[in-house]
Amino acid sequence: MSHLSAENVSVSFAGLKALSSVDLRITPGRISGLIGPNGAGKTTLVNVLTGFQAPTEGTIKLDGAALTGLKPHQVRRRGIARTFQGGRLFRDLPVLDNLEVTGVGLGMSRRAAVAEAEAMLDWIGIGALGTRIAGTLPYTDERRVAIGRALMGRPAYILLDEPAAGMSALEARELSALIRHIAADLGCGVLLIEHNVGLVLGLCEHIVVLDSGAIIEEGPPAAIRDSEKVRHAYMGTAANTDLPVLEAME
Amino acid sequence: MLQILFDALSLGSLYALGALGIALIFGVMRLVNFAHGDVIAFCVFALLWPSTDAMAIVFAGQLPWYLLVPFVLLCGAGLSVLCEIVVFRRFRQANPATMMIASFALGFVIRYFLLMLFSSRPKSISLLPELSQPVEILGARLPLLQLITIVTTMVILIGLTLFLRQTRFGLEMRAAAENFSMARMLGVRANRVIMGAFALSGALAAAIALIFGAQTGTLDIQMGASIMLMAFIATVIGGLGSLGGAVLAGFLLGAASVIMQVMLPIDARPFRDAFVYGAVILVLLFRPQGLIAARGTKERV
Amino acid sequence: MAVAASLANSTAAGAAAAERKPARFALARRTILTPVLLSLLLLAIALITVMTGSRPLNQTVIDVFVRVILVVGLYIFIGNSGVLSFGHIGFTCLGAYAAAWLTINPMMKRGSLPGLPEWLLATRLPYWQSAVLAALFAALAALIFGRVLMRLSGIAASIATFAMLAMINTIYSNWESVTGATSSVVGIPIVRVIWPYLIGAVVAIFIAWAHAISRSGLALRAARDESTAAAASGVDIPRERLVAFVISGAVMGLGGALMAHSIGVVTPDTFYLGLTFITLSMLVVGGMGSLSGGVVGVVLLSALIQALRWLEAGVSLGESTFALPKGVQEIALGVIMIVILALRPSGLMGNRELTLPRSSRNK
Amino acid sequence: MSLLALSDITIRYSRLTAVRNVSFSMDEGEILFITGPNGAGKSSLLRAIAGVTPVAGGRIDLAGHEITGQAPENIARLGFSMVPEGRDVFGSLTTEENLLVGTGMHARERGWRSRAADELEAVYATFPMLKERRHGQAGLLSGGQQQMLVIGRALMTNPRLVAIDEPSLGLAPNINDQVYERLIALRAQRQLTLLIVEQSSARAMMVGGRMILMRGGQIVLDGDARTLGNGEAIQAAYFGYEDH
Amino acid sequence: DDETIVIGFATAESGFMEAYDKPAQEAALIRIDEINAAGGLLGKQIKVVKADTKSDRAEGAKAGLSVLDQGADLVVVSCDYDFGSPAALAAEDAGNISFFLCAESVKAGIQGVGPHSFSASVLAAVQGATMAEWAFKEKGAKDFYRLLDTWTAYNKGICDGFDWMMPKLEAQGAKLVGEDTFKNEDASIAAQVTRIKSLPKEPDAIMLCTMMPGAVSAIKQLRAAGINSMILNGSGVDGSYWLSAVPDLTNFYVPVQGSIYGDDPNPAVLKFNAAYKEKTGADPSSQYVFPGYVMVDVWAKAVERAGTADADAVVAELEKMKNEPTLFGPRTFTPELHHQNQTRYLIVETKAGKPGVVGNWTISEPVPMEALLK
Ligand SMILES: Nc1ncnc2c1ncn2[C@@H]1O[C@H](COP(=O)(O)OP(=O)(O)OP(=O)(O)O)[C@@H](O)[C@H]1O
Ligand SMILES: Nc1ncnc2c1ncn2[C@@H]1O[C@H](COP(=O)(O)OP(=O)(O)OP(=O)(O)O)[C@@H](O)[C@H]1O
Ligand SMILES: CC(C)C[C@H](N)C(=O)O
Ligand SMILES: [Mg+2]
Ligand SMILES: [Mg+2]
Repeated sequence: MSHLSAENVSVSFAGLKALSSVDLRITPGRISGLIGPNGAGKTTLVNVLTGFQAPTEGTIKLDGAALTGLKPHQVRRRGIARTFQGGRLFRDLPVLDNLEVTGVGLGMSRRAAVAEAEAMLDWIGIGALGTRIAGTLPYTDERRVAIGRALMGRPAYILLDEPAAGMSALEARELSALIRHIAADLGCGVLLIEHNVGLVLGLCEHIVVLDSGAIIEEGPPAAIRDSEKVRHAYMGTAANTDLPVLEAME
Repeated sequence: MLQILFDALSLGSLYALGALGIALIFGVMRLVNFAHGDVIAFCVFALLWPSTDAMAIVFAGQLPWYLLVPFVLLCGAGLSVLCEIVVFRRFRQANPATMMIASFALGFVIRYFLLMLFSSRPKSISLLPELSQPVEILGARLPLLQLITIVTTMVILIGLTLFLRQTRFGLEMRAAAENFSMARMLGVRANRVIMGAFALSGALAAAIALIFGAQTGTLDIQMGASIMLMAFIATVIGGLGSLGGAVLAGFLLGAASVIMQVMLPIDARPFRDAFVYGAVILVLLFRPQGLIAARGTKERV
Repeated sequence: MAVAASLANSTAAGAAAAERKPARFALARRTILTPVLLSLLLLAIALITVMTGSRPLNQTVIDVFVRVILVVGLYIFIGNSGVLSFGHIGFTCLGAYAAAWLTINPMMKRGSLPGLPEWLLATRLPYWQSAVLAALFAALAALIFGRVLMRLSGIAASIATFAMLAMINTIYSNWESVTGATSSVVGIPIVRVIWPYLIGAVVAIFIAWAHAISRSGLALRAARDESTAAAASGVDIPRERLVAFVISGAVMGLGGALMAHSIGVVTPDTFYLGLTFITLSMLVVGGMGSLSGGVVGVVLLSALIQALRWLEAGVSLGESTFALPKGVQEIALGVIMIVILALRPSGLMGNRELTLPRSSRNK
Repeated sequence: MSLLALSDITIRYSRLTAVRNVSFSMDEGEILFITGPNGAGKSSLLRAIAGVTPVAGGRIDLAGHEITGQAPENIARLGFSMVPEGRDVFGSLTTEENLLVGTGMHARERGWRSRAADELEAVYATFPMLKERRHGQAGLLSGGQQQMLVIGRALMTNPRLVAIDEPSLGLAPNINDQVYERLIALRAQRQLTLLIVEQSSARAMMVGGRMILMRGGQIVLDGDARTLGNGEAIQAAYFGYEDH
Repeated sequence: DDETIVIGFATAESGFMEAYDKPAQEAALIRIDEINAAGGLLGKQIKVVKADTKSDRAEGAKAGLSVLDQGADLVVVSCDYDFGSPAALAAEDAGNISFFLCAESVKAGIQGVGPHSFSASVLAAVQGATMAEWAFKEKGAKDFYRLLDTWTAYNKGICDGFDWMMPKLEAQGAKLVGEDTFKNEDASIAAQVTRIKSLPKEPDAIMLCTMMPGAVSAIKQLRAAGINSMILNGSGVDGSYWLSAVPDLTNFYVPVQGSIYGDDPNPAVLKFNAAYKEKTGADPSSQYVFPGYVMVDVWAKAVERAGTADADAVVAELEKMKNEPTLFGPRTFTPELHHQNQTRYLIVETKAGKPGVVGNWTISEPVPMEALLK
């Protein structure tokens, strides 16, 4: 079966061990969660998976073939997309062109890229933003554009780094519906990094918990929610999960 | 051998001083200040009385050194601060290319202003002639001036580093450099800080002007330009924002130049600069962040 | 619920895309007005000049057209990549000397440039053929330098391009038998008709436009804004930069060749810092984010310079003549540039293109 | 007299009006949450108070001084401290240098060095992770670590009023709790006034205080956080239509 | 056109070249005034038109076209070959005569511009050759060192003349003990100085092929390092305006066409200097004022002899001039060379900071074309 995996990945930065022997597997159509305290190594793991950071040890494999050593754009061309913790939109370009760039980067003609970009914006529900200059968008819209950009060319995998940060519970709820559709309708394998625990618990089939670069727990949402280790290292009061609101709405 | 070392050090010192002046401004404003060379020229011409005759009419140039040096330093600092207030202040939010062209245009204005007052003719002056005496150290004979240049550069470098590292002013300056409006939100009086940096940079330009004037005896409107260019290169290969790097690279460029001059066969010697610039490209390829990458030039994803 | 509703009747993005492909050449059709208008502007200038019949004005306008070519060449690389290049005038130098090598009378060449290879010594081409070859030669050099330099970005790339310029300059200033070193190379046929220069400028404008709307141009502009995200979007940044570098190198080479034919002499120091900064200034003052910015920058600054020269030479106001003192022209030019930049930090055109008012859609 | 008073504030970005005639005031020691959907103008409002975004109309008063149009550094010197959205850490400075930048404005006062040292220890106590990285380059910190840093930095200057644009942004849940604990403690200790843009109504409910809801650049609701946070009213106000 | 004869100056009135163009142009105007006062040329007054090249080549071409448009019969172009040639080419294109004010490269003439172009000065190579031969013959210099500033063709021209002369002197016992190069704008020539100092014995003479402003810097650094050899130069460093930079400079030699120091053996030169001072308010600053005067002088003679200002006729007359006497030495033009490849030079020695004429020298044979075109 096809999959994207990190095997035994370690990363150190001048003495600081950001990841130690991490294994992770993402499969198409499935939403996996990655949570953990600040500085646990979540973003670093995404960087390793997408070619932005060379692992000190270990390999990245796509369907069993090693990806290690590929440049970010090469990784993207193999169908592994990501978003960033900050928006990192092309601020001077219109929203539509933001999406088109990925199309072009993947080798589409501009004509095809425009067509897909327009369809994609509509699909996400932000078709009206097409001509706005990306740099003037408010935070939440930025996030959605970033997701749209990553989805261009229908990647097999998409890695979302804190897509709900700064969203209200209600906005997060829309986002969660969107992510579900990405997995179900587009068949993407999704890796979701979030500090909104309610969102992660509600969406993911499988959750991995990192702490200080190592996996301390993994399993289905229920198991994670009940894990004493996770609660101790990471969870806080209910105020952080916005769970009551979410549950009330679903 | 030792002689060559001193030759390299003294040429390197000039570049290093120039690089410091540029790195300081780049540090606070992300501005590559192409007017720096013209500030140097201005300081040099501050020694003379305006006249378009071939013969120079000496003005400040005949003051005793203890008055002359502060006077020229003040001229440099003053002009530099004036440039900040009148021009660069309006470009705080502008992109680097715009600022650079503005600085170039400003340099142009200063240059033609000098040209109007002094004509394009290079002027000659005997500046601090006592510094042309040769002295002997460790068996190498070199003009006293070279020695003074080397020592001054070292002292300035150490002083400046301490100043920026250890004082509040230095910290605020570096913070303002990185994010101007955030620094202001933290109560940093950023305009003053930047003016301070310009004053320092102008004083450094003046120091170069003095050394250059004393060494060559020639005052030429173009003279700042070539130093400025080398200094700019030194700033970048040293590692932008790293003052130590700028100085190191300045010395290395000086050394490279002197060593090429000594080593190359006569027919290849005119191509000396091509080799030096080739080396610059190589250094950049292997260390794009510069020899001493300043903190913060590394960006994480 | 709002979201569910919007998603319910939407098909997967790919499928939707197939139905909605825009018309062929839609983008080209939407944006072609810009190069057409710019060309018409230049044509109008040329026609007026020819009508006045003044030889100095003719020469001035030829100069303007050559600058247009150079600045457009700069725009192709700098405008799209955001990397400030100090080295492009090096390609102009290569183009100018190539044109000299190809067009000087073989007799003279044997005397003044004996180091050239025999086939080149024997060649003598018409200027337009040599201009094309000069452009290709510059492009080849850009390809070779670019393969190395385009790995760099930001200010390191700027300095590296400058180092390239300095190397070219040093070599051309000293390679006696091939370039005549610092002394002027003469015998280049002088072309004093305006049309070839106009054609050159129009060709440059259309090349720049075609590149800007190409996939490569878009990818490069994205990388300019956010290189990390561009890489994550599949953009091979060094490659796209190289493409622009080579194309712009060719245009700069073309400009160099025409420049050689407009003055009739070449020396290495014509193609050094002075020209570098003048052309960069024109680009930035016009607005380096758009093609129109480059062209408008050249035309307006040149007009300004010319106007100041007239003032300096003296204009009669009724009884009295008014003349600026010598040197004030340059000072005024510098001051005006600073003022323009202070008021419009992204240049006169901002990042917009020249179009007719109603079709002012952003490209 | 109120510590902060905004009257009739309007903010424009070229054609777009982001904030329209907004007025409110805060008393010393008060805690005020601002919430509202994407693009409501919350961040713009905070930036206007800080003096980094110009206002197109209206007047702002802080601690008895009119600060409309004042330079940011002067506003900061009146005791206003701000954590902007999207963390502006000084990436090239070390963690500790970041924390110290703002303390310079007290350099005229006696004993400021030792006070700064105390504050530093207090911040490290709240965020031990920062202490571990105190001499490391701030730009290399993880997203959440940077968020801790900017919150800590805003507290270093001993402000009277702290404005935080989305404190929870990128923070792990337990850290987020700690941030609030610390803020509430400071409020109790030194009458610190808090102006917080917060998307989590659950959080606002838990902490209590006053809450303003903005939409389309205007204030649409103003009331007690505990009662507003849970109501139907807020949902309706949020989307601008009655539930369907 | 029928009433006047027009001389067009396409020269630099601003920028870098102005310092050279302006004085020579003033001298030319003095000669023009003299001619006009004496009744003009062919009975017509000479009218002067001007266009500023701004020390820029592209502007130079425009300036040339501009004076042609104003009907110039003679186009006077910038002193330097590189800066003057665009305007000269414009004149050549139009079939008009052009005269470089003081260019000293062989290209300033037939070899560069074409058959209607002339230079009013003397070849740089003659300067190098003159200094070498004079130093050997008159001062007994044996060991020569050659230091070339690669900046301009003028500098190289001096050294070319020196190189052509050296083998002849070597046959008589002279020796080239070393050579080196530098760049005019070099901030320091310490490395070059060190190379000279490491010679087993200080050379008798250093042939310094350079010009302003780098020359001053080089001389100062040589002396500051304690090198006391004779320093031989081209005419480019003539003038006392820079001597204050090297206090008490001694053992320093320059060839000049005429002396500005009040000691020229020819009283007519003294008269000219006075006229120049009267016109401009200052003494000539270097010998480069003189060629401007010579230029109008020989051209006017040719026009008178041809009986017309028509270019081809005037060229033909100019080419007949052989050792035509002028205030500043004899002048010769031939159909092969529109420049001086052998002429009398005064030698100026600077001693304890005071320059003065110490002799004159004419090289034993003209510098041949091969040496010039090398
Ligand atoms: N390039 C780098 N150089 C040095 N240290 C780094 C670098 N990148 C990450 N780190 C460190 O590695 C650790 C893991 O960082 P990472 O960004 O992966 O954390 P994270 O789990 O994404 O945290 P957060 O939830 O706060 O975003 C942190 O301590 C961080 O400071
Ligand atoms: N620099 C700017 N230029 C142009 N428009 C801007 C700029 N900054 C903000 N805006 C616009 O102003 C409006 C208000 O934005 P603001 O960032 O204040 O909203 P917000 O309430 O903070 O939203 P969020 O919850 O997403 O952070 C938005 O429509 C936004 O697009
Ligand atoms: C003024 C001189 C030094 C210039 C020289 N005559 C030349 O031909 O360039
Ligand atoms: Mg992270
Ligand atoms: Mg906001």
